[in-house]
Amino acid sequence: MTDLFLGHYAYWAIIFLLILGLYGMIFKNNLAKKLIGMTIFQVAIIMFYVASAVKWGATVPVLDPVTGAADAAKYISPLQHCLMLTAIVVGVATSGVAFSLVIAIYRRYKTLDESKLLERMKSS
Amino acid sequence: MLGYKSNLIILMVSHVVSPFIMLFALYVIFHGHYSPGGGFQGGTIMAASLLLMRLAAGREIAQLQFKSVLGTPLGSIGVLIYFGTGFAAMLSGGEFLNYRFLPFAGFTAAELRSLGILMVEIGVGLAVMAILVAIYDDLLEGYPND
Amino acid sequence: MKIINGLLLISFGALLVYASLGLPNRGDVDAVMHREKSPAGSQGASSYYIRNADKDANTPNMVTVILADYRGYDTLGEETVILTAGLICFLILRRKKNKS
Amino acid sequence: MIQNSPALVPLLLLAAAISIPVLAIKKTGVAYLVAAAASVFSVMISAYNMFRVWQSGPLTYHFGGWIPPIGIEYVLDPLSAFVALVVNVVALAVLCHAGGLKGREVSEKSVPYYALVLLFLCGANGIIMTGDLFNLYVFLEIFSLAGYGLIGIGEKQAPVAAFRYLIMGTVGASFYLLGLGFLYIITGSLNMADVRNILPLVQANPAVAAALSLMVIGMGIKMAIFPLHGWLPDAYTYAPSTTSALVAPIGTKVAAYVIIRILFFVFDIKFVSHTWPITDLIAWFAAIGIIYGSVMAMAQNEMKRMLAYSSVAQIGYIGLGIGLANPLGFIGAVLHILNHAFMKGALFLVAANIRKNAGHSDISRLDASYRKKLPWSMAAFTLAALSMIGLPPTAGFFSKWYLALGAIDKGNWIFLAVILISSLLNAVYFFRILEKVYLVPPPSQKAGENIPPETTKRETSLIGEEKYSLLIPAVALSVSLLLIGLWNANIVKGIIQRIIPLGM
Repeated sequence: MTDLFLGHYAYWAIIFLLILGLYGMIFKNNLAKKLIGMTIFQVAIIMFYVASAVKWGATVPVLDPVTGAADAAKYISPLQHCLMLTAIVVGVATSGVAFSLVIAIYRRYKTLDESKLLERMKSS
Repeated sequence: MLGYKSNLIILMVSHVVSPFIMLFALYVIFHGHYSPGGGFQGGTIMAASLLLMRLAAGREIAQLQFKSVLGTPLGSIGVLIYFGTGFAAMLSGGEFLNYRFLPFAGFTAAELRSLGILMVEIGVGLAVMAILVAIYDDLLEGYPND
Repeated sequence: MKIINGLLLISFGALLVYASLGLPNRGDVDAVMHREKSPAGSQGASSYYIRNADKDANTPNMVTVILADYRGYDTLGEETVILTAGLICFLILRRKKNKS
Repeated sequence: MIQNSPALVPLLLLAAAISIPVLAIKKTGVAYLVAAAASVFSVMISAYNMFRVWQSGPLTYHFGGWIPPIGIEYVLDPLSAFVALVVNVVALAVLCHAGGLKGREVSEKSVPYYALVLLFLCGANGIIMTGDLFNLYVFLEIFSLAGYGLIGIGEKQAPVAAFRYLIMGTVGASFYLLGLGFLYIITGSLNMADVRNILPLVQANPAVAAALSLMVIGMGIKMAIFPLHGWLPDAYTYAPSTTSALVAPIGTKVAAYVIIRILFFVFDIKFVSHTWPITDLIAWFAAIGIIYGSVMAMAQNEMKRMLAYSSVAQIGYIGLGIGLANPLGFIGAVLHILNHAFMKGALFLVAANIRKNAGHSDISRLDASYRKKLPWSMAAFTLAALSMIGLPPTAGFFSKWYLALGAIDKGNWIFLAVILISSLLNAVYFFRILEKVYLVPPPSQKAGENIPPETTKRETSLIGEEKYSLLIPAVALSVSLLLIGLWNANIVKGIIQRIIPLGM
């Protein structure tokens, strides 16, 4: 039981973050808050990948001339870090696009509140 | 522009700090082979230095440093560097992005790959820097100030 | 509607917790993804990268080698993503020149 | 260069897209030319790829020369080559049409607009051809980001629609990424073929089922399968005409293709239909979606909106074919990807023509004068509508035929009833338009002020005031529907039967 907990508590914390982000996206009325939820969600996924790359007793994936490269257990898995570099940039790009859309919406309707927005969309 | 007021101290500090940030960005890009770092990280830091000047001196003055018009074309050029590196390898007989086939004489395969990685990282750094600044400029320009 | 959304959220969490029970312990060196050979006998990618990155590309930083060489096409795609974002901001927000 | 041909289409589109901002820095007109040329070449190359695959079997391409579990590979089997060809042909038609529109709705921003169109296509091609699960995510992001941008440039309400699409689409892509994370931890590989080999050995793990569910839900959002379709109607309605005609046929089909890939080519058919029966779930939701989309389409007054809801219904057909998980259903689904891409392309192009001519696309304001003004467009519309309804010589009939056979094969009569009822509903909402166009007399001259003056002026010209570039793509797409219908046996025998996944 303790073993299970120690091996998984990081995943569970990340699952909490994922739910938090999804909650923000579904339940919040303000578009900017939805965006915050989206960012939390994406960052939680990045943390999930990075958390899974860990090996106990291993070092960062930069070749240490003393350790050598013969034993793969001496370095944490570099693949997830590389994938997440990509995912981070994707996240930045998405939030940039989202902000530009939010600004375009605000420019046209002068509000970011979803219910007000729907009203103004109908009236125009 | 959003009640912007010039503040001498901020301006001076940014003036002093900005070149050092740029230098550090170059270090991060070029030292990516040996320590954590590389194109993205360096490009972001470079963009941070440019954005610092935009925040401190105002967008109009900061145009002297980096024109907003340049953003998208420069980003394109950055991607083109990456693409061109891969394509050069493809033209000289290998697969796309197979740096071993890069047309430089007198290098071993591993060295060619190292060189290819460097070229690619420079392209990435350029693109990330230019696009981040361009996004910032566009977001600012689109701000509903009327 | 709110109740349905709440239930969906809870079931999402439950699914993830259920899935997480199947994951190997964090930091376990013997986890499948860290092995030399996958269960089907193919080369395990992660350990291959660790052992051969410096040999293949003369570069000690394994993440850089994966990023730009082994999986370089991903990085090209991902640079394209950020270029796309720049183009979209340009498309949506930049106003006509004669107006401003 | 020949051995590089599998990778050439996405690379060509990418190169064209990134060179547009540089080339068009002085003259903005260059942008369209580059886009059109790239599209023509992409059709040629993908046709060549299709030919090569048809002759010599699946092709693989290893980026950077690294063998698959290490590097990224492209896999061109008959399925991916076929879907790529369909996507590129539809895109070429839409781009020809866009030349006729002269970017009316995107005014001065044609440079980023056409660059984004090319990036959208590049993303679609990359998704279709890739054999690597993470590479798929990256290209999915290019594809969907470009889609958000292309939609967000439209009418006044467009940014709101695009924002909603962005939130839902990002959730979808993130779900996919999360599922991929679970899958990677369990299998230690990102390559589709490799994962397929490893999965049977680790299938008992609960994380595998969760990964499958997350990936399918994520792609289901992109595909707009019934309960996840919320973003689609607004997005298609408020987007510019070119975007609607591009995103509607391509966007959802690519996601459907990914679902097919994941369900049948990464996971095992037994696993997805028995151990963790997600295909049944897909089939039931798809069946509800077929009815729901058709009913909603009947209630709409705006043509683009009606077509959007009809898309929800048609996506349901594809989902149903996937969910049946038997060979006939699979054939129906793949054939419907082809048919629906062509039908929706033609219909949205006609909608664009109507919008350009009349300035609106309200169904209630249509009348027989539109048939006189736009005879060819209306003929194309009629043909495509008949195909949507599923009348025999047209293509739409055959995909429904295979789906019905699949439903019978599965012994599920409810699905059969759904297919038949929805055909009737389709007939109702399309004949509503056809009736107006062919039977309702135009309003007398008193109501003439409704018609913009520019359109009344040239009423005497031979083919109406349509330009050839506006006309030919729509007509060509709908005529090809007839041809697909006639040659459907060849397509099914020559291509689709070769790709029925193992064990189905």
